[in-house]
Amino acid sequence: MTQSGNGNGLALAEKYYSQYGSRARELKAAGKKIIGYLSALGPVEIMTAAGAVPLRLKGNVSEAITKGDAYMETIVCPFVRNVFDAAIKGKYDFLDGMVLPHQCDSIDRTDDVWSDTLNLPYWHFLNVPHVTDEPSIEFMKDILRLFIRTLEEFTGKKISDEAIAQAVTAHNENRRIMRELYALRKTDPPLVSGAEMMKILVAAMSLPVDESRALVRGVTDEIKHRKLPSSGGKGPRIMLIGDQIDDVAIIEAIEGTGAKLVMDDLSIGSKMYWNDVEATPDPVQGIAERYLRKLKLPTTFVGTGNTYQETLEARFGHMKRYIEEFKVDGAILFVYKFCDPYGFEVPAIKSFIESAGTPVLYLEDEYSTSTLARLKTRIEAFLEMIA
Amino acid sequence: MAHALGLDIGSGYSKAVICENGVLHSFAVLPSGGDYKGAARRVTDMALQGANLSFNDIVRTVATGYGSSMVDFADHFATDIACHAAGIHHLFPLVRTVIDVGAQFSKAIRVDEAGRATYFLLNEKCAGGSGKFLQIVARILHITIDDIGPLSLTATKPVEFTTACAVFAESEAVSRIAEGALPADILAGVHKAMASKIVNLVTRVGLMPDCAVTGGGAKDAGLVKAIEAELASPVTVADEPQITAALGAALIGAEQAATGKR
Amino acid sequence: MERYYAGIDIGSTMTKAVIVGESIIASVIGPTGPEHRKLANKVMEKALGEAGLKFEDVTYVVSTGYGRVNVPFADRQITEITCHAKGIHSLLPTVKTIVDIGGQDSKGIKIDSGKVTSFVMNDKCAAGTGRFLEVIADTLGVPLEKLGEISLSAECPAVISNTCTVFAEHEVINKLSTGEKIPNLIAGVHDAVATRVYALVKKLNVEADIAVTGGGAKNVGLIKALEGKFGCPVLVPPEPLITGALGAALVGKERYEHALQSGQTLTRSGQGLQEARLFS
Amino acid sequence: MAEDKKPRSLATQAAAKIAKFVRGNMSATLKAKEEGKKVAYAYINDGQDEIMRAMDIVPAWGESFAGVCAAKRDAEKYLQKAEADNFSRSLCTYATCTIGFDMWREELNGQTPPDAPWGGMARPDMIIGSAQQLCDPRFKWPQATQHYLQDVPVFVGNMYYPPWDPKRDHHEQEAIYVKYAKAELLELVRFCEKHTGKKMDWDRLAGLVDLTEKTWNLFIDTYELRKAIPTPMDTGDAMNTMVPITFNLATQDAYDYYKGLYDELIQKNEKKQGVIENEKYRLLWGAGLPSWFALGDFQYFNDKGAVFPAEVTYRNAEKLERLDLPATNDPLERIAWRWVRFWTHWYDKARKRPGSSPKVERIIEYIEDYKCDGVVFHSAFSCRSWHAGIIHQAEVLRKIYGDIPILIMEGDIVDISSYNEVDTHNRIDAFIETVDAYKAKRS
Ligand SMILES: Nc1ncnc2c1ncn2[C@@H]1O[C@H](COP(=O)(O)OP(=O)(O)O)[C@@H](O)[C@H]1O
Ligand SMILES: Nc1ncnc2c1ncn2[C@@H]1O[C@H](COP(=O)(O)OP(=O)(O)O)[C@@H](O)[C@H]1O
Ligand code: SF4
Ligand code: SF4
Ligand code: SF4
Repeated sequence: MTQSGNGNGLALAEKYYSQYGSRARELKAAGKKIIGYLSALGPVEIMTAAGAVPLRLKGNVSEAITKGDAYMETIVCPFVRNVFDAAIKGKYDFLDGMVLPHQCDSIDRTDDVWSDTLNLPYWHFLNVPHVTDEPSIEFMKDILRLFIRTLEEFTGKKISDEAIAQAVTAHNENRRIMRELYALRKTDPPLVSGAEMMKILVAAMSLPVDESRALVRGVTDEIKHRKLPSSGGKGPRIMLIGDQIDDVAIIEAIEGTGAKLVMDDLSIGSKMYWNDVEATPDPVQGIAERYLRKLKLPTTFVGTGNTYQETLEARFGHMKRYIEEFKVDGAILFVYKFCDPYGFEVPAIKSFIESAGTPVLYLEDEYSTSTLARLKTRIEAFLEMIA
Repeated sequence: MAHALGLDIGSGYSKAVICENGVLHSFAVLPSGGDYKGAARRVTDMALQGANLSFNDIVRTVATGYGSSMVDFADHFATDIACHAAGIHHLFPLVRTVIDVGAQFSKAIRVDEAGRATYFLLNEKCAGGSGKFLQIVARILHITIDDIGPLSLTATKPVEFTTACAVFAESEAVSRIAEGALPADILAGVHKAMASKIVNLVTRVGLMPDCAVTGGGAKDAGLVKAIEAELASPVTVADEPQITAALGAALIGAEQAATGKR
Repeated sequence: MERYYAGIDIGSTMTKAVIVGESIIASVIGPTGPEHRKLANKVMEKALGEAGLKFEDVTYVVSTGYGRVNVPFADRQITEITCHAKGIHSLLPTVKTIVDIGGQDSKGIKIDSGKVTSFVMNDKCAAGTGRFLEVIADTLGVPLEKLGEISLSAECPAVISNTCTVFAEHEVINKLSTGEKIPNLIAGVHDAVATRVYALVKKLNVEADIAVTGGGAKNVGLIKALEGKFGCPVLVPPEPLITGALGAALVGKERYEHALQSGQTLTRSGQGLQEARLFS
Repeated sequence: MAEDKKPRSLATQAAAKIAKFVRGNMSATLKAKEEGKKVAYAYINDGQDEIMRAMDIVPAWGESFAGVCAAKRDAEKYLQKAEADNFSRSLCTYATCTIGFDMWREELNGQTPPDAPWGGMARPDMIIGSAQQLCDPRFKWPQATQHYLQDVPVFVGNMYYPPWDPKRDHHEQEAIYVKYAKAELLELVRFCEKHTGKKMDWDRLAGLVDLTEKTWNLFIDTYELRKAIPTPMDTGDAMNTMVPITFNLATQDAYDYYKGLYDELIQKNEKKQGVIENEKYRLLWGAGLPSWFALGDFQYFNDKGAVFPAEVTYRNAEKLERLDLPATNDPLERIAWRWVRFWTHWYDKARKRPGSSPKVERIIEYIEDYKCDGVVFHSAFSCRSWHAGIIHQAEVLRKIYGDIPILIMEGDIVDISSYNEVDTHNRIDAFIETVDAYKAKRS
């Protein structure tokens, strides 16, 4: 167990952020099985129940892709390419296995590139559907059960329903505590900066659930005791929307101008923490529903509304609620190039949020700091515009 | 004496080689400068002068390269891939992998024991990782192309170059300078970025020793060193790497003349 | 006593300085070299000379443009988006849409009473930027300033299909050597740039009047091509290059005077020109 | 656009008839209103053809529309329209081209934009997408379209097949996938019933399923005639003759079309009439949708003595006997099985060769059956579905099959902006030389 609650939570988050995966490496040395996964669709409850340590993989935005392009086309989304590049350069050489959820074409179509190149002992492609109707829930349960079975074969241990139920409780608790921390961003100025928050989020996704919970608990306690500065709430309050943004570089570009990042709709952030798994008699049912229906990713088709407006509300309504709760002045929609799921949503998201009176800056870019200089001008101009 | 003329009219440079019975007799190199037709004539005249010959002494002319279609006096046209393969095979028969760094494209070519290309890949659609990239950076640094190699070898801490775009390379170079980076370190950084792009191509065609670097880029000792480091294996460079394709063209011409092929 | 405000716009290609009092009293344009700081000084010194002022006479300095962070003597940095809006509004108050074609990027800016309401910037390659034109001018051996004029005599613009500047350059060379006429080529290049810029700016809800600023605005051929795309005439300020620098000076003036009125003083960078030179 | 596309001379009469087919499909959507029929935006290869046809729903194919725009080199205006509303250039250009067209038509209050190729497509009454394994745009595109056609109901079903995993027997998973696909097809039937006000005629559906299967068989029989040396038809033609199997499945017209093509090829083979007179090189089109604006490149290959007797692209059918489908009386279940097995029937074979994969196994089979000397891939930047993973396929192919010449061309399906004919032709020249070297070595 990591020590926390003794005032070093932020320092610990900083450490796990800057040495990403170091804790998993330690746990591996201590005999744990480490399973890497990509995207918010990785069912961590099941991996936890299997006794493994789930590690969400990230790349390195300040490192150029040098090896990966020999294996993977540049039309694959830059996030996936960067993580792959990091993986073949050995950043994750301690992994026992990986699970790739069917999130998007960039992941689906490179499944064999990953598995053949990395050649890990355990490999699983989790074929998550894109639709949320009843048959899809049934199917999701089927493929989750298959996933459970392959994990059992790999670890040689049965994964009981009780173990899954326990893992569900642990992850729900982890989410609840993270939401508590998020609540500290509602003040003006927010008690916790966007950059700090990013480091905590990243650190959390690299830890086993108990350690993540302890870390976030500790950090929250520390931050709660901060004093709100009497002045200084002047910069605009920003929400960041996107998929896998897991580095402070862009946040520092935002906050460097005096603006404050107060909320996100990121797949490593609120998307992950805003919806719990319901404790159902068959625990797989609750997990299937959470990942397919509650997790608001652009990779699931939602067509429940009778009118288009209702459909939009179902897809993006939560963002409007964030804007109210966190008093957001402007939103930045950051989409990676070659990302079809997000790319096709841009006009809809933009007009949906703008119709509520919140300006949106849309950025399309690489997973890299090399283009940040150009982005900065846009971000700054946007902030000047809404100031 | 049978003389064959090989012309490589590249987007950057025009090269002429005259071979006599399968042996290099003379050569010339000239910037193409946009006028491929004129450059082809001028570089031919230069090579003829160097060999003390007139055009009537040439039994066969083979042209290759980006602007080769402009050469109205050629008997035959060959692709630069085939010419690089033939040229390098003549110089170094053991070479199985050729890396050509030209002005616009970089290529990786696999060559068989008969000097024929069996597989090749090019960087496409983007001029990143090509000689152009370097030219642009050199211009910003106010140094001549010939100085790039020697200067970059004095680098102590290469600047991490993240931009792949030849045009934006310019602004990245500018900001690096503004940050106080030394020209040598910038060049070494560019070399490193280019080398990793080039080596990706090589990985894809499959590296088979021996490996040679050709084209104008091979004259750049810094780039060659970076490629070696990235490949983790040594490479061969000819004395005049830039004329490899022209040499290959001349050799193809000589062969065709010998076998009476039209 | 009259107050003076300076704006300095460090573009990727050109550095521009403007000093305003009640009106523009000096404006200077020079090339941007690799060493921004030194050049910023030179251009600033020249502008001061033109205005007959010393650096100490200037109340507030705002830097803008690509190299804005590299101006030690500036008191504040503001993006060129905001500055262009401000600058154009003071010159041509009826303008609602700005198209800025600079050396490294092109932008579209929607303004409402001098305030930015939305904007777009190109993010792809060098296509659709002034750099593209520079490269082509260089290739064709035509002075940059002559591009526009020459293109006006084109009979039928050549089609340039490559977007990548580097490849487009070779396409132009190729076409040249197959006998395509230079005016047609240049007109084709203008058309290609105008097409990219138009596609970019169209993302805004374009409203007349439209103004074109930046170096690209100095090119009559490009202006003509743009007018063709927009289907209406566009306005060009007398010296389109200085719009950003002028805007910067005006933003400085506005902020400073606003602060004065509310009884505050703005903190200054404290770096004089001398110090800056030592620094570089 | 100022630049005209080079006309390609087609080898078969059947291919020359395709323009009429495509035009017919487009005008059918415009005529549907008069005939009291519903028009649906539909997406190819979704396994939904029989259901739509059985409900008298007229499909309007965005992929066909965008392909025609591209072939006429007239897509740019639609792409720009979409780009203007923040659709990235890196997104599927079939989708963005069609969405651009939709946006324009809405601006004109439902009137077809001027100069729409071949009269354009009708405004749909519904959109029927499928979030199947094929690609993300198949469900994002319908959703994005609805942003402009807000009153048009959208259905998206999900049809998956078991993922390839060399270590795992897929047969045990097939049942799950079939059950799911069947359930999703039933959802589609319900959607169609709701929006047409008609009930499904299950016997008619069963009849159409039979017709489709007959067409699949005939299609493969026809294409296998291309094994002849010299080959009577190459990929240049097949990019045309794919239209009925892709857009007109479950119609008698499609069946009749292949009957005609079959007869034509038999005749050509009897006369030993090849695509080109002196067939020197036989190539396989290994993967990738073509650049519709550059179909002339096939002619260029032909001019160099190269033909393509086979292609992976648009070979959207298989001999039924090879799929070994379980017997069933339920037409939906039949479609589901056919759909799943179409993808998985390569798996067993691939598992037998260590390091292989189904995609590569398929390529090897075609290389051998059609006696090919080289493989050409086309990598289109805006479509990840077919084009991400090509490098890997080429690598695996070379690893397990040997040093067969491979060319990977880079381009796009619709977006002409990065195409360069001179470079492409140079590339082809050099490739032909490597094929020549390969052949010389093998003989
Ligand atoms: N002495 C040199 N040092 C470094 N680079 C050089 C030198 N000479 C030529 N080059 C590089 O080689 C490139 C031209 O190579 P070349 O093979 O002639 O190309 P092409 O055939 O495409 O014209 C130029 O872009 C330049 O960057
Ligand atoms: N006299 C001129 N005629 C035509 N174009 C010009 C002229 N002067 C400058 N330009 C163009 O303007 C560009 C520089 O514009 P500018 O707005 O100063 O850009 P930046 O701010 O990025 O330096 C150059 O790339 C060039 O294309
Ligand atoms: S950014 Fe888009 S393409 Fe990339 S992994 Fe996420 S959803 Fe997939
Ligand atoms: S990134 Fe640069 S070099 Fe590459 S295509 Fe664009 S302009 Fe050309
Ligand atoms: S398969 Fe490719 S081309 Fe077809 S719709 Fe999907 S992304 Fe577009």
